[in-house]
Amino acid sequence: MTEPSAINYLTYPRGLRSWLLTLDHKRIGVMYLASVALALVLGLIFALLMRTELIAPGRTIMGEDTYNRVFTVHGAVMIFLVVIPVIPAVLGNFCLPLMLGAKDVAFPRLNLASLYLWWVGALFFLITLAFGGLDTGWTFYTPYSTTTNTNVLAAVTGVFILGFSSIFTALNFIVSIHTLRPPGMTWRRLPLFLWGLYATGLIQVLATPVLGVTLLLLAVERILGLGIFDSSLGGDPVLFQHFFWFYAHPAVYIVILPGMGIISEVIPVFSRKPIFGYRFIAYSSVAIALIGFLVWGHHMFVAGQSVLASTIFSALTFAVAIPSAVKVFNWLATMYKGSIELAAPMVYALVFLFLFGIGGLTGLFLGTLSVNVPLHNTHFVVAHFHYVIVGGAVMAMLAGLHYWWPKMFGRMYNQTWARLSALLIFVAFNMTFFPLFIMGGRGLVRRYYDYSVFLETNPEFTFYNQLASVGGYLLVAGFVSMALCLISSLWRGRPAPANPWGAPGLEWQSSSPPPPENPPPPVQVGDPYDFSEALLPSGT
Amino acid sequence: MNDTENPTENHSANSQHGHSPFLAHHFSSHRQQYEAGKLGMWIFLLTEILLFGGLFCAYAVFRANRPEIFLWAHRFLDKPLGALNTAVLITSSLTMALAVRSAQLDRPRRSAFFLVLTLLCATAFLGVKYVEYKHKWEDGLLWVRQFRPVESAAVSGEAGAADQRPRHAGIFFSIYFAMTGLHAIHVLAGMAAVGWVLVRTLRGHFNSQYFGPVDYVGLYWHLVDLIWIYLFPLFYLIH
Amino acid sequence: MGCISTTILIAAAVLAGADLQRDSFWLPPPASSTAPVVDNAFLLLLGVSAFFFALIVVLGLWFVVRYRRRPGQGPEHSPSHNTALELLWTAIPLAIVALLFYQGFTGYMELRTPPKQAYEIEVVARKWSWLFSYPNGHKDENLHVPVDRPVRLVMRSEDVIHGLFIPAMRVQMDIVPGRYTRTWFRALKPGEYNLVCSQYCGTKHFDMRALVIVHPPGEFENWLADAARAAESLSPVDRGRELYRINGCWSCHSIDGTAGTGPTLKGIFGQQVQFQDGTSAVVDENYIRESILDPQAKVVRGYQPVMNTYRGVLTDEEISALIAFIKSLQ
Amino acid sequence: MAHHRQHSTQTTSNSHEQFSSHVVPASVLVAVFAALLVLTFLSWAATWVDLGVWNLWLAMGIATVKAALVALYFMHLRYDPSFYALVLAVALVFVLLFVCLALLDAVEYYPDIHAMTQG
Repeated sequence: MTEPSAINYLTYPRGLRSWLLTLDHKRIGVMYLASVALALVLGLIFALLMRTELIAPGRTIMGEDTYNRVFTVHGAVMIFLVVIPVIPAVLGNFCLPLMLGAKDVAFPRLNLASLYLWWVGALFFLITLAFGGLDTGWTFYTPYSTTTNTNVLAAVTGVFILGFSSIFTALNFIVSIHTLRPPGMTWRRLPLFLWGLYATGLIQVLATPVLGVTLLLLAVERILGLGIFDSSLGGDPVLFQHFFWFYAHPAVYIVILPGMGIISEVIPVFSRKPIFGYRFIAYSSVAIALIGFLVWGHHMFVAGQSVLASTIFSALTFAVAIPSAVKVFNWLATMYKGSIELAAPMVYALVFLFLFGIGGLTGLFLGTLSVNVPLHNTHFVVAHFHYVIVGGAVMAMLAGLHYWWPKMFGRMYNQTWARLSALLIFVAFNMTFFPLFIMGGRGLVRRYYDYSVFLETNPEFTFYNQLASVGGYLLVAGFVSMALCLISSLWRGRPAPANPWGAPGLEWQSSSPPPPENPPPPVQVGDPYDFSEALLPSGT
Repeated sequence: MNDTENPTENHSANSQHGHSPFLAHHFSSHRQQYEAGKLGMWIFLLTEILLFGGLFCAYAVFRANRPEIFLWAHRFLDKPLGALNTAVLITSSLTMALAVRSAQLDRPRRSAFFLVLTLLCATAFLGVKYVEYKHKWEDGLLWVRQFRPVESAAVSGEAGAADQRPRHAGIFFSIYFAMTGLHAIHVLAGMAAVGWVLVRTLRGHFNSQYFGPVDYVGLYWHLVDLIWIYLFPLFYLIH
Repeated sequence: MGCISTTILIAAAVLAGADLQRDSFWLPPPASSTAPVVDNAFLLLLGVSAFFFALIVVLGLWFVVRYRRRPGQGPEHSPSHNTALELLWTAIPLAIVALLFYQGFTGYMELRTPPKQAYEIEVVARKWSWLFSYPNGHKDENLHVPVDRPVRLVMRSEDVIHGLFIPAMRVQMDIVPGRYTRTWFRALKPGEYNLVCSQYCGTKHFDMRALVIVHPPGEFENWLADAARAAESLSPVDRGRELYRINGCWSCHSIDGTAGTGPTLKGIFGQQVQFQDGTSAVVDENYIRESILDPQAKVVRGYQPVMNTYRGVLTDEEISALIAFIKSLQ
Repeated sequence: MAHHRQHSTQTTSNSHEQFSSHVVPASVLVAVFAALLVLTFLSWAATWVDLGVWNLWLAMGIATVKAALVALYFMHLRYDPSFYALVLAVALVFVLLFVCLALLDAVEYYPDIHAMTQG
C-alpha cells in the first residue's frame, strides 16, 4: 500500500490563503466539516448544561432565565448552524461533483460565498450570546419574541444570513445536477444521494425565502411596530406560526432527505447488491419534498388553528408518511439475500434504520388529531424530533462520514473503534431520549426549567430525568470517541486505496484523496449500483 | 427540456474566437455556461417570488378578514402617481429587453444606451416613490404603531373619513410599506446590477457568444416589474 | 404480512377497549369523559408502531446475521425491484394510516365540540398566573368545576401566548392574545388535578400552574356561593390580599422581602425608590396606582419593564384595596 | 491556482463551439410594451365601474395577463426551453398553496378575533 499521492486537493496548492480563496468544492466541503463540527460542540455544551440542570428537580446549576437562554441557544445553534447545512454543505459539497462526474459545482464562487455567509451567520450567533442572549425558543413565536428584551435582532439577522447560505448551496446543487451531467449520466443513473440532494435543494429554495420574509417582518415588528403579528396593533400571532412552519416543517425534510440518500448509498455497497426499487426511492424523495410543504399545520393543532385546517393538515401528514415507510422496506429488501459486511458505515446505517423507525412511528402519534392534543408541547415531541433529527439525519451523516472519510482524507480508520463508538452512541441515545417519550405521555411539558409540579403525581420523573442526563453524558462521550477515532486516523491510519469498499460509484474512481482537479468522467457512465463487476477491494 | 439534452455533445469546432476569458474552467462550452447561469437565475427568481409570497399571504389574510380597512385606507394612495410609476417601470422593462437584444446582436454601444435608459427609468420610479412616501410621512399615514393621520389627510370631498376610520386602520399602511418598501429595495439592488453590466458592457466584455450576465440581470429586472404589476392594483385600485 | 398486521390491529383494538381507569404506563390516569377517546387512539397507534418497529428490527438483524459476508461467497441472486411487492407495501401502510386518521379525526371533533348546555368559565392567562371567572362574578386562581358536568372554558391572554393543559383531562389549547380560544371537558371523578401552561411564555413558564378542583355532586354550587360571599365581606386589607392572590401579583412581587421579577412589596410603602432614568420618588398611594395602571411609566432600577397594565382589569375600588394591603406589609 | 487554467482536451475542443441564442424582434418587444400600457389604463378604468367583488378579480385578471406578457416576451419564456417556465410555475403554485391554506385557516378562526375586538 502506497502513501496517499503527494499531490492531492488537500496538499496542493499550499497555504491558508489558498484555502480561504479556494473555489474547489472538495476544500469547501472540508472547511464546512470543520466549521459545523465546531458549532456542534457549542450546541452539545448547551445540551449538557440543560441535562445537568434537569438532573434534579428545582434549581441545580442555573436560574430559570439562564435555562431559557440555554435551551433556546441549543435549539437555534443545532437547527440553523448544524443539522440544516451538515449533510448538503459537507458531504454534498465534497461528493456531488465527484459522483456526477463534473469538475466542480456550477457556481464555485457562490459556493465559497455560501461558506462565508455561514461564518457570518455563526458570528451573529456569537454576538447574540455575548450581548443579551436569546430566550424565545428557536421558534421565535410572537408576541413573546417581539416583547422580550433579549437580543432577538442579532439572532434573527444571523438566521437570515444563514438562509442565504443555505439557498446558495441548494441553487448550486440543482443547477449542477441539471447542467453538468456528463454523457451517459442520465436521471435514471443518478446516484440516490444526488436524488436526495436534489429534492433537498428544491425544499431549500422554496421554503427558505419564506423564513427570510418572516424574520424580516419580525425584525421590523420589533424596530418599528409593523403590527402584522402583534395582536395589540391589530395583527395576528397565529399568522406568524403559519409563516414560520411553512419553512420550519419542510426544514425537517431538508435535514432528513439527504440522510435517506446516504443510507441508499451505504446499504447497497455493504450488502453488495443493487438498491431495491431504485425508481421508487428516487421519485419518493421528490414526492416527500413537495408533499412535505403541505403539512406544516400539524404543528398548530392546538394553537388556535381552525378545525377545518387541522383536519386537512392531518390528512396530508399521513400521506407524507407513506413514502418514508416504503423507503424503509426498500432498504430492508436491499439487504435481503445480500452479502452483508458490518463495517462502520453499515453499523450507522442500521442505527439509522432503528432510530428513524421510532422517530417516524412516533410522528404518527403527533399527526393523529386527537392524540396530538395531550402530547403537543410535551417531552413526547422533544423525544420524537430528536429521534428523527439525531437518530435519523445525524446517524445518516455519520454513516456517510465514515463511508467517504477514506476518500476525503486518504486514510482508513480503526473499524473496531468506530463500531464500538457507534454502539455506544446507539445505547446512550436511547437512554437519553426514550424516557422523554414516557414523561411526555404522562404530561411533562417541554421547555420546563423545573418539573417539581409533576412530582406529586409522577415521582418517577426524577429517575427518568437522571437516566436521560446520564445518557446525555454518555452520548457526548460516544461522539467524542467517534471523532477521536476519525481524527487519529489522519496520523495513524493506513493509507486508503482508491476504492476501499468496492463501490461502483464514480467518486471511487479517483485516487484517495482525489487530485486537485477532478478526474474527467469515464467515456461511458455506468449504473451506480452495478455490483456485477466484482469490485471487491483490492488490498483488503 | 434543456436538461435532457446532452450539454457536452460535440459540436463542430471551428475556432474563430479563440478561447474566451469568460468561460469558466469547469464548463465545457459557452452554451453549457449560459444555460447553467440562466437556470441559476431562474431558481433565484423563484426564491424571490416565494419571498414576496409571504407578504402577499399577509395581504390576502388581512384583506379577507378586514376588507373595511382596505376600502377606507386605499383612498389615501395617489392613483395617478401609481399609474405613472407602473408606466415608468414597464418602460424600463422594454429598455432592458432591448439592451439584452442589442448585446445578443453584438451591438455593445446600443446595449449600453438602453441600459442607461433603464437606469434613468429606475431613478424616476424611485423619485415618484419618494414623493409618495413623503406625503404619507407628512400626513402621519404610517405603519400601525406610528399611524397618526393628521386632520388634513382626509381626502377632499370625502369628509368624515376620520370618523369612519376602522379600528387598526394602520395595518393597511404596515402592509403597504412592507411590500412597496421591499420592492423598492429590489429596485435599488436591480439598479446596482444594471450598473454592473453597464460597466462591463462599456469595457467590451459582452458579445453574441457571451452575454449571459446582461440576460440574467434582465430577467431579474423583469421580475421586479412583474411584482409591481400586482402591487399596483392590489393597493391603488381597490374598489 | 397483511394478515399479521390485521391481527395486530385487532389485538390493539381489544387492548384499547380494556379498562382504562387503571393507571397506564404511557398516559396519566384518565379523568375526563373524552380521555378514553384519546387513549384508545393512542393504544391503537402503540400497537401499530410496536408491530412495525419489531418488523424493522427483526428483519434488519436477521438479514445481517443470515446474509453476513462470507469469504468467497457473493450475494445470492434476487430481483432489484418488484412492482407488485412495492405496491403492496405502499397499500398496506396507506390503509393503516387512513384508519388512524379517521380515528384521530372523530376523536378530535369530540374534543373540539363542547356540548351546548356546558357550564361556562372564563379563563385569563398572563405571565405567570391564571384567573378563572365564574358566571356569578367570582374570580379564583384555581379552576373549580362540578363533577360530571361539561365545562366550557373561554380563554384569553393578556400578554403572550400561553397554553392551558390539564394532562389528566387530555385537554390542551393555546391561549392567543387578541382573540378567544375555547376548550371543554367533563370531569369524571372528584379530586385535584394539575393545570399547567404548555406554551413557552418566559421566566416562570414552568411555574404557571393552577389546580383543577373537581367538586363532588352538589358541592360545587355551595362552594361558589360561599366564595363569592366571603370575598364581599372582607376588610380592605384582606380584600387586597385576596386580589394579590387571584391576580397573580405574587408571581413577580413577593411579600416576604425576596426580590423576584419585580420588587418585593414588603415594606415598600413610604420608601424612597430609585428609577431607571435616575430620578427617585417616595412610594405613596399615587405611585402605586400609577404603577398598576401604567407600569412602564416609572420602573424601579434593576428591574425590567415587563409588567402589563391592569387598566380595565382592576376597578378603582380594587386598586384601593390593594393599596391598603401593600400599606399593611410593613 | 495554476491548475484552474489547465483544460482537458475534451473541454478545449468544445469551448470553441458557436452557439446561437434566440433574439426577440424589436417590433415584438415594442408591441408588448404598448399592450402593457393599454392594459394598465384598462385596469385603472375598471375601477370607475362598480362590479362588486368582480372588481378585484378583474384587476387580478388584467395583472395576470400583463405578467404573462412580461414573462413570455420580455423574459423570453416563449422561446426558451419549457423548463424555465416550469420553474416559474412551481414558484407560483407554492405561493398559491401557501396563501390559500393560510387564508383558509385565518378566515375560519377570524370570528374569534372579531368577538374580542368588538367586546
